[in-house]
Parts: sequence; C-alpha cells; structure tokens
Amino acid sequence: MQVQVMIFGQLTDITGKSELMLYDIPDTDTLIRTLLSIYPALSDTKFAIALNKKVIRENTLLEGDNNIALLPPFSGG
Amino acid sequence: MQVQVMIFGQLTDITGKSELMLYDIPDTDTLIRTLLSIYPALSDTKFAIALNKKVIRENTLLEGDNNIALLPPFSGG
Amino acid sequence: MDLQVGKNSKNTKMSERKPKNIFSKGPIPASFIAESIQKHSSQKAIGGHSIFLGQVRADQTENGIVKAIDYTAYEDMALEKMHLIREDIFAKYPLTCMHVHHSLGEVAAGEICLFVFTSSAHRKAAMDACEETVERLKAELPVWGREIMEDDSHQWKVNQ
Amino acid sequence: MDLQVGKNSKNTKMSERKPKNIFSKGPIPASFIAESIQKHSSQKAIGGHSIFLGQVRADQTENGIVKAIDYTAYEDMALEKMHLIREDIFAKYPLTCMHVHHSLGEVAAGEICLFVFTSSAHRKAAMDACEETVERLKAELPVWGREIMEDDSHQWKVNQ
Repeated sequence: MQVQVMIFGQLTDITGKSELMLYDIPDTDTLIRTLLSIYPALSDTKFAIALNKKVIRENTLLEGDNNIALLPPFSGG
Repeated sequence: MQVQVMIFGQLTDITGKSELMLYDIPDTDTLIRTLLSIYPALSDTKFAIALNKKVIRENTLLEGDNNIALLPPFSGG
Repeated sequence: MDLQVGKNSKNTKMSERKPKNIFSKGPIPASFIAESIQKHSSQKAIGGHSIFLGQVRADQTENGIVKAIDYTAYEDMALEKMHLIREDIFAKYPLTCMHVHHSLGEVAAGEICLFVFTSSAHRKAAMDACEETVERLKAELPVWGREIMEDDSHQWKVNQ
Repeated sequence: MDLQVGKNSKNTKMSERKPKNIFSKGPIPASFIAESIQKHSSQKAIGGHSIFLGQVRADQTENGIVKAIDYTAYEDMALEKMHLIREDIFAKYPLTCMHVHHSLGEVAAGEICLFVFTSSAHRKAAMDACEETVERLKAELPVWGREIMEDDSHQWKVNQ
C-alpha cells in the first residue's frame, strides 16, 4: 500500500517537508513505525494521525483513497 | 426644609415634570408622604430615592445641600 | 490605560477624581467601534479582546412594534457608579483596559446603544470581565429606556 | 443567516453541504469587523452581539520577542470541524447568527488573527455561545501558529 502523508506544524521542522510518500504501509501502526524509523525525532513529539479528516486512535487498515495527515498539538487563535 | 427633587424615567409620566420643588420636608419619609399625596399614582410604581447619588433605604434627615432623585427600576443597555 | 491609575489609587476619594464619561448622544457607529479596536494595535501585551454590543430590538409588544428607544440617565450618579464598577472589575481581573459607551437620546431599532470592550493578555479575563461589566451596568446604572412605538406612543423598557 | 439552514438540516450528510470558509490571508482589519457589525443593523430581532478578537502578543520568550505569528492549517479538516462546532452551538443556543474568521499566513504583533461574532435576541446566549465557540475552535481546529522572533528565528506556539 502506497500512501501520501501530509505533515503539519512543528512536525515539518523534523521532516523538512510537508508531504511524504511511503510504500508498503498496510495500516496506521505500520505507518507510525515507518515514520519513527525515518525520523527518530518524531518520538519526542506528540502528534495524532488523521485519516480522511478524522483523528484515529486505534490501528486502522489503509485503503486506496485515504487522506492521511500528521497533526501536532493545535495552536490556532 | 425646601428640597428640589429630580424625577426620572417612567415617574415623569406621572409627575409630568422632571424637577419638583417641595417645602417643609425635614426627612425622606416626609418626602415620600408628600409625593404620594400630590401624585397618588406613585404608589403603584416602584421607585428608590437617591440622596447625593446614593440610594437610601431608611428615613434620612435632609440638610441644605442635598441632591435628591426619584429612581424607577433601571433599564439601560 | 488611565484605568490602571484607578487600580492603584483605590484609597483616593471619589471627589478627587473625575469619573470617565461613558455617555454620548445617539447610536454608537460601527466606525467608532472599529477605531476603538484599531487603537489597541499598539498595545502588544494584549492577546484577547471581548466586546459586547447592545442593539435595539424591534420588539413586537402589546402596544405595537418598537421603532426606537430614547435613553435618559441620571448622568452624575451613573458615572460615579460606573467608576466603582470599573474599579471592582480591575481589582478582580488582570485587564489591560476597559472601555464603556452608552447612548443617550434616540437609538433606532437595529442600531447600537451599548459598547463594552475589555482587553487582557489572555482571553478568559477579557471575556469574564466583559460579561460581568455588562451585567453590573444593566443592574446598577440609573439609565432608562423609553420605547417609542411605530404609532409614536411609548412604553418604558423593563430589563430582564 | 445561512447558518439557520444548518440548524434545520442536522441529518443532512456533511458531504452534501460545503462548510463555510473561515480562513483568510493575513490580519483581520478593524474595518472588516466594522462592516460585519454594520451588516447586522437590518436584523432587528437581535438584542446583543458578542465578539471575541484574538490579537497577536509580542511575548517575551527565552528565544526572544515574538514579532509575528505565521498561521497554517489543515484547511479541509478545519472547515469540517468548524462546521460541526457551528451546528452544536446552534443546537445549544438560540442564536440569530455566528461568524468566524481566522487568519492564515503572517500576522504581526498587535494585529487581529481571530474574530468570533455571535448574535442573539438576548445577551446571555450570544455571550455564552461566543465563549464556547472560542474555546472549542482553539482546542479542535487543526491550526498551527509559528511564532517568528525579532531575529527571524522561530518557535511553535503552544495553546494554554
């Protein structure tokens, strides 16, 4: 499963980019493991994963047309 | 004791004027009695008496330089 | 900013200080509100502003539809009372500033008759102070609204 | 007024309705706020407006003084979330209308980055709805503030 991941806020300081393409990602647990292996600094940072604009809390299978985003704590307003 | 009384709000509908001069008024109880005798309709209306810009709750002696006002319920804002 | 002075001079006798005027003739224009907001852009410790605006409602009453409210006040007493409310609010909340404006005379339905504006470093103080100021001034200021109906008869406003 | 529609169509699927945009580039000008207030003068059932304005603070931090905040958002998600907040608030309070505007991009210290505006027949609903909307949008909208220091270094804003 190939997934495109949007990256926001302070997480972009770690990744250096706001979009990332990853391969062989069948579910969100694999996504997190893969991200942490590429960017170990992410383990020091709190973030949530949004799948199709909803924050998910448990491992979720990724389908073809998923919209994936990494969200650090919000600081709007 | 001669006193000048300022009249505000709906009370002016009863008195027809916004200022009133009264004579032989030694204290505020006498003031109320006198007002009610001149304007019996005042007895149907809630109002407070302010003496020198403070609402008074008990009978108070009137001195020479008193500032007296009749205040119906406030409706600002 | 002059209010900061009030905060530090609570033992000063009222008679020694002139309370700030809050009254002006007729409705409060939106442009005045904008100017008031704009003036605060130089105050860089402010993080939140809370504004309450009272607008005259075209209430349908048993005496007809309200087309305007004509406001009168016992101005001297109202300004002294407002001064005390201000000091209480500044003592209770960490405000940067507070501005209050109330109309006198006729204000048509749809127009603004009350403008309360509080500012602070963090939002909570500004919001709480604004609400408390509005509640207190409605309850405590000797101001009266004469509702003028479409047929030019009138009745006196009653605050909830 | 379009929000009234939202109120009456709670069972409509989100995908069938386009959430209202709340984002605009740069600071929110005081003149825009004035125009927004002015537009409500034709709505004669309104008795009270409550407005919250977020202003960028020139905070003194260990990394220097904040001179601006650069806002980014996951816009699609933020607009859907804001739409849900709006529906909740309209279901809870008898509002006439609600308007929300949030800056994207750079907003200098002293400038306005957030404008929340609620109106109702009586003041309490407008004030409570405004406060709840501000709290919810700060907690729930995927928006991030990058604080830019006077030496052009940056740090990320943390909401309280």
